[in-house]
Amino acid sequence: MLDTAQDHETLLEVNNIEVIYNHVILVLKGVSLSVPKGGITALLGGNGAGKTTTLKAISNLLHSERGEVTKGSISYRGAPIQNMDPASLVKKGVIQVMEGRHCFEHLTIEENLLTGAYTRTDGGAAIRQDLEMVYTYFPRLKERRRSQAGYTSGGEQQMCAMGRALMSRPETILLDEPSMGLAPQLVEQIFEIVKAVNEGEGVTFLLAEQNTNIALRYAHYGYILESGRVVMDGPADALRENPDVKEFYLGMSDEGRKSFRDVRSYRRRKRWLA
Amino acid sequence: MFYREAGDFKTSYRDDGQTFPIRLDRWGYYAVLAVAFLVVPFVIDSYWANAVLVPLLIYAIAAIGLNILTGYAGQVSLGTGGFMAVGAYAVYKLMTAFPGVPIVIHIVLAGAITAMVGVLFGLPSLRIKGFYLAVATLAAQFFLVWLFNKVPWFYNYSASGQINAPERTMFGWAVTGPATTAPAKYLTCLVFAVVLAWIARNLTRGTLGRKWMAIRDMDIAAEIIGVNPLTAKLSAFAVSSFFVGIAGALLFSVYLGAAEASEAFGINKSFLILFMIIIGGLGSIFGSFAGAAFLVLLPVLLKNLLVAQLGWPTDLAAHIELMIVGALIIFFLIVEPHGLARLWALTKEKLRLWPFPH
Amino acid sequence: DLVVPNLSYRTGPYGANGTQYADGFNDYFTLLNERDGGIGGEKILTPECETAYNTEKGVECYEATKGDGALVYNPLSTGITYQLIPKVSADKIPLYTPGYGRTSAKNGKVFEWVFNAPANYWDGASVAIKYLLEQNGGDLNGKKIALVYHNSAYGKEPIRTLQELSKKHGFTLSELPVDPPGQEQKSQWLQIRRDKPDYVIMWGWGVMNQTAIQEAANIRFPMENMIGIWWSGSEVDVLPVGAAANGYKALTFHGVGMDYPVYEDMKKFVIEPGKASQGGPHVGSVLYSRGMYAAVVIAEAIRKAQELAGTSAITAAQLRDGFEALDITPERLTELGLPDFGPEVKMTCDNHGGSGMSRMQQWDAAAGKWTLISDFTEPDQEILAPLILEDSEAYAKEAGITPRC
Amino acid sequence: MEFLYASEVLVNGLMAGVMYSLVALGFVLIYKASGVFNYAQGVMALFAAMTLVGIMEGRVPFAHLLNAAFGLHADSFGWTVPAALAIALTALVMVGLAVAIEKLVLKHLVGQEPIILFMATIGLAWFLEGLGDVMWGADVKVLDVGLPQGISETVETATNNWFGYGFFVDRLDIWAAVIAAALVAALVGFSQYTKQGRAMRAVADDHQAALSVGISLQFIWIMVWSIAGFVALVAGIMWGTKSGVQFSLSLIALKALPVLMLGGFTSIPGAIVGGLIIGMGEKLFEYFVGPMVGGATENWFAYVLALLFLVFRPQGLFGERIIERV
Amino acid sequence: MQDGYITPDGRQIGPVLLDLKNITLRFGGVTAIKDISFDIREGEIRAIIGPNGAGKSSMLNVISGFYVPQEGEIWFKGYKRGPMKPYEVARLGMARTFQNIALFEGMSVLDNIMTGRLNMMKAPIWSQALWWGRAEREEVANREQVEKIIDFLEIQNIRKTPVGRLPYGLKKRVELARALAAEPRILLLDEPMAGMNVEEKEDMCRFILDVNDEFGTTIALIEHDMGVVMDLSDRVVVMDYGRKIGDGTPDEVRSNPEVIDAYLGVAHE
Ligand SMILES: Nc1ncnc2c1ncn2[C@@H]1O[C@H](COP(=O)(O)OP(=O)(O)OP(=O)(O)O)[C@@H](O)[C@H]1O
Ligand SMILES: Nc1ncnc2c1ncn2[C@@H]1O[C@H](COP(=O)(O)OP(=O)(O)OP(=O)(O)O)[C@@H](O)[C@H]1O
Ligand SMILES: [Mg+2]
Ligand SMILES: [Mg+2]
Repeated sequence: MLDTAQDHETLLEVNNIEVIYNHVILVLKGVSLSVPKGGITALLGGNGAGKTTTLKAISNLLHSERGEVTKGSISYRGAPIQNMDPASLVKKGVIQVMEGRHCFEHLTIEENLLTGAYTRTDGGAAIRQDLEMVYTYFPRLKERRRSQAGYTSGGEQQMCAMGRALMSRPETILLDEPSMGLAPQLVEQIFEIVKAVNEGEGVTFLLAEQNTNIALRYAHYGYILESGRVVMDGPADALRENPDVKEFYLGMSDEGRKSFRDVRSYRRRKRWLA
Repeated sequence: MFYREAGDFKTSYRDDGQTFPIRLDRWGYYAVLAVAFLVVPFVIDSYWANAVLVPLLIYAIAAIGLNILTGYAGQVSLGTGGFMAVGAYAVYKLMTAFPGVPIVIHIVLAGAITAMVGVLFGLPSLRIKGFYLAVATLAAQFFLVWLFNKVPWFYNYSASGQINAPERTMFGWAVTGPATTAPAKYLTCLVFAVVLAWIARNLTRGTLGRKWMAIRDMDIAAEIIGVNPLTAKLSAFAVSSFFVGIAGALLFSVYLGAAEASEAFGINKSFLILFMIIIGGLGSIFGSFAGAAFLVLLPVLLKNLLVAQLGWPTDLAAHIELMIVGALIIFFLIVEPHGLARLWALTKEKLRLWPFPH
Repeated sequence: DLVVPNLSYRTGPYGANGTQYADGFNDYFTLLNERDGGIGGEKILTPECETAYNTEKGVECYEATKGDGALVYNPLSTGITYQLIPKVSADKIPLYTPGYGRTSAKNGKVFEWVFNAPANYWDGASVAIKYLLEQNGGDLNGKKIALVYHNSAYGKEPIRTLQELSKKHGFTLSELPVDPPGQEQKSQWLQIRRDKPDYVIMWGWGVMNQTAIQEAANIRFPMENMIGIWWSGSEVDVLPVGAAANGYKALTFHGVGMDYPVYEDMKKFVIEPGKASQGGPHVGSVLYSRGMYAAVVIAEAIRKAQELAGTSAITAAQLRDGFEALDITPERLTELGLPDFGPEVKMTCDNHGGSGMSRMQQWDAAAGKWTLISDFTEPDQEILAPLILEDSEAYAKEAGITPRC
Repeated sequence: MEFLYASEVLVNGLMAGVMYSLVALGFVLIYKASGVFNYAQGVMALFAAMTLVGIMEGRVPFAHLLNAAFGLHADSFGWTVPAALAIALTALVMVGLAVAIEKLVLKHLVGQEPIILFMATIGLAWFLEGLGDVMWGADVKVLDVGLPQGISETVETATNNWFGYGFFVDRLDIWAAVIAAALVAALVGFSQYTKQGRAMRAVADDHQAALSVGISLQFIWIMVWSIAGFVALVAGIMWGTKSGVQFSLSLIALKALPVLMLGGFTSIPGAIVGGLIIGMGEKLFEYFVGPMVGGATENWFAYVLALLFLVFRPQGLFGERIIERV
Repeated sequence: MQDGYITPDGRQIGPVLLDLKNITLRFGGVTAIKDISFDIREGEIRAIIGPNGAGKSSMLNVISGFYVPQEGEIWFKGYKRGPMKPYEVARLGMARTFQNIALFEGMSVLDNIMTGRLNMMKAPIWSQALWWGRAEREEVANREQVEKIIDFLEIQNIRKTPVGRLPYGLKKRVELARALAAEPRILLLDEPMAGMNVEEKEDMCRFILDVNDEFGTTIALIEHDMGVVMDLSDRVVVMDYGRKIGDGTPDEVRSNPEVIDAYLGVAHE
């Protein structure tokens, strides 16, 4: 595991970016992040904080949603990547797993996985091998390999999207809500996979996750976003111990976890930034 | 700076649901109506009436009709020309069979007849969706035109199959036939356009409109939350065809005065009106007017510019006009895929923030 | 100046045909302007407006040009003609539709402002049958004739006449509509191949013509037994088919080719100085000649009107009088440098359609030109007159017109 | 005898259907690769055919415009180009067109709804129609690349010997059938069994997701539009040979639509089978029922026939199942 | 079957509202649901859990009439339900949310929620066309109800926003609002809390509990967050590979070895 204290080469650097949708809706108001090589960085925050937007800004997928980065810069290995098209970015080794699965409905599960290997040039055998690897990670996918992805269950599609990204043998994976809709033991498993891939192959991760608890358990470093701004960042361990984070993101009060049934009064969200 | 909704509070849900919740919009709208009714009729000449305003209003009605079906209910139709033909032939048969009845009633009845035909051809929409449906509506287009061409009863057995609108008057003014004056034509169409736009607006902001939009956005979910797709889709076909039928009736009786099914109501008409709503904005009444204005005015403007001003040969001008209109359509789609109406709304949104950038 | 708008179409499905017609129309007036300084000292302006064969654009063109003192319209489209008939009647501007438009407009009592001399569709149908009668020694009994027609108002025009004629002459008529544009005519021609009619009469326009001729050649239908109306008998219809079109016949109401003295002037004043419409690529073609013929008739009517009105700057209403007093004799045609180019045209208050005479031409593929093979023939007025009366009276009743003259 | 006539109609219907299929194929390709219903396919066929004739006859492009603007009299270079070379050159022009379309239109419309893209292709159709006319003139052009036309005597004598009645089959149609079969075989192989084919189907499903796995929309679209341009050229050659190269050629798109609908928008074999069914159906209907109802039924009957099939299979005979889930 | 039932924590729960008997659902070769029976009682919160692809969503689809099971019977309010279209089922008093959010993206939040009340608005078309009489009255009356729900779910400030622009979590909330607007007897929720953080989940739980308390709405809930399931639900059904492998109170389920094996992985708390 990567020691956060160690000084590591910064792979991806997001510098004070601003994102506007439709020319009028300002969503990110100056977000800066840096993702070290070989690390797992978590991006946390509530609904609408701008996690997805940040990831899409990095992978250049904003364009098709009529959003644009109006200020700031993004660089990968020191080179600016703002105006690169997503395909070349994937060739450079950055791949994104999008929120909401986005499987290719009409393709079978296996074909979906194979499209993940689209940019690879290391031959059919290696691709086959990775396919088997994905199937060992997600046996459920193997059972459904011949089904059209559109007809598989929500969780199966999530596995498919993850598997597809793994197939491209990337250097950096941007994961948007990988645990969404997955059964508990699978959530653990996904993060185990993340960890294994990270440690075994040195793949860098930037993940946006609502499940703060587990994200902070696996991540090395975390950023907390709120209303389009980074309100707190720090090593994962430190964040876990922060009382605010504990209360608002981990659902723990001083007496430990309390029952959802007992939250009798609506708590007003405390804002770091008024 | 002047465009603000701040301070414009609503104290009842009724006010909040009105068509133009922002005061400035409302005034603008009244001003446009006042000019349209009180000024234009006195200054209009037959060129402006016949070449610009009358077709504009009639196409706007048809565009609203198609917009209800395609923009609100999500059922792409390429049968508009055919349905307009139904309106035209219905009004022709009614006019010649019952000369004593006021023409306005005939026109409305023609709309009603078209609505019934529309429902009939809407039936496949229960099974067929998307582009498959669009292509299927072409069956209506071709079949209807063929029918009006082949069955002499529809054109009162005239030698060539053309229909001609006889003269009919309202309040002593001719509104159809050769003696119709420009203001009479214009006002007839204007009244229909305004009333129908108002009805369309009411329908689309109410229960029926929500049903249509639900079906458009996600038909399965709509069905699961309790929308009966059968009635929702068929009512969209009926209302839409009603509008389109009236447009067809006006096109034939007030505007052209003579028509032949395959020429006046061919497939090109269907495409033209589909263009209008896409350029104008799907799911927007204002957009229907904007789109109609765009596609009626642009060719006329270009022609005047290229031929009258620059003196180019007409054929070259016509070819280049095609290129320009085609390119402009693409350009507009790129700038704002949701049409002129959305462009207008975004401008307003920006104005509201002005002078702040966001 | 006198304004004669040219509502032409050089684009769209019939653009290839419309272009040639419009060129002929323009060039003749250019000739008059260049050679004679116009008519009676007045230059003729022919502002062109593109209709694309589309009725609404036609209306726009009409409205756009009528304010400039337009004297007469000639839109080369039956659809637009129907559109304009009520409008010109209200605006009191003549509409001249040689060989197309509304047939019963021949009745000047009802259609005061519409002229369609020298011949109309029903004349054409009748002359075609007459020609066939001649070929068959005056007897068509038991013969089979198929009509292949453009499925539109235009194409349906001859049906009534042919039905009447079939009763009179005892031939059987089968009707085969072709939907425009008409690139696919397999069914129609297989039917012809099976039924083996003796003759095929064709009422087509645009791509339908050449496809029909091609299909006829494909099934080896004898070309000389196929007769087109004048709108189905131009170079564009036969050239694409090549040698197989040899022998195809079509009606015409004017001469073709450049063997007329007028072309000497045309060359000198129009073509060589580079004033020809579009640079003159179509000079002398069938449709060019027809456009020119329309211009000749209009020019003669203007001349007549000037004579009657005693002024050179005539109005549209005076031009109507000119049309109604028009008499283009063979001598006059010779004077114009167009000997035997068209039939004698004589119009009166009640006859706006002239004599209805037309003649037959035949395509010579090897020489690449049309040759005239019959003289001007009169149609069978016995059959046509009552039909015209019936149709025009129905219109009068519908539109509330009291016949004049 | 009646039966023989009907069979002749049937055979010719099948042949006519193949001609429709040639146009429908182009639609299918583009739909499969981008979910775009490319209305401009018909105009592309016209444009390709015009360009081919223009190159073969050595016409000066934009002659009319140049002449009008600069008072020139340029019409022809005065040379002629052999058909094979001209076809190759035209194919290159179509590739150029594909690149231009991607750069100027599609690129800016990534992720938009299908109807918007459909609309853009109509805009494109208008533009190309105008461009074709300005470039090569609006006159009727004769296209002759050496394909034979007219009744096939082999078939006629053969059938005469067998049945006592010589069938009419156009030699051009026989060629069309051969070419169509070859095209379909090649295209099916490409789209089902290659990586690019799979990527193409992925793009059709979800532009964003395709981008996110590194598929270059630009490349896929240029590739597919180029292939569709080539298919349009083939269709243009066949139809242009049959009835001359002029505006109406673009309207054959309307004959291809029912074919497409019946076969399924996403199926290449569907385009062929659909064409055969439509061609046969409309001809037989016109033959048996047409005379009773006044004829000219083919246009609408093709659509009604397709509609009937759709009521039973809403995605067309071979189309991909429309996924309906919540 | 007894009328009334007391949960271990002492809550009184009513008679059986919805009874599913031997449901089997197949898609071609895949059997999504194999012979499952269970019931849902009036006023209870009934959770359905199971691994991915177990058939939970399919079960909800069967209940709401979107899928028609090959075998089995569905009894609702004591009557056997014949073959019914989904919209007819909705009119019986069932509302639901969807796993993959199924909002009407082109409409505003307000309009989306108003669609929940469509079945209560019955003004004739002419009244709607003229916006006069019944149509207008109904519009205002229903709008008031909807505003109550908007207040309840604390989404006042996005009332007029097109839903397409909303972030995931808010969309889920709007979906819940739409379902509530229909004033259903039984509310079917498919992973209402996926993609939310703890704080937001707490809010959602609150809403669900309140609906259940205040209106006595019966709730069927699919959720993967075991904390939520165990805390909220009165009874839990566990599915795996289309079969039912457990049914009972949270505590019973939690200690069921088969459930631990197939789903929980470890004994949960
Ligand atoms: N296409 C769009 N147009 C307009 N606004 C948008 C668009 N997409 C997102 N937004 C807005 O941007 C803000 C941030 O959204 P984003 O999806 O990045 O949040 P998030 O942190 O990923 O939330 P969640 O956890 O719910 O996924 C939200 O307020 C949302 O309304
Ligand atoms: N319409 C369909 N056609 C074919 N197979 C289907 C269909 N709907 C569901 N399935 C299959 O049925 C099984 C159950 O799916 P379902 O969506 O009910 O799972 P789930 O329990 O909701 O899983 P998750 O927790 O991942 O959402 C899955 O394997 C799925 O692939
Ligand atoms: Mg997100
Ligand atoms: Mg599910």
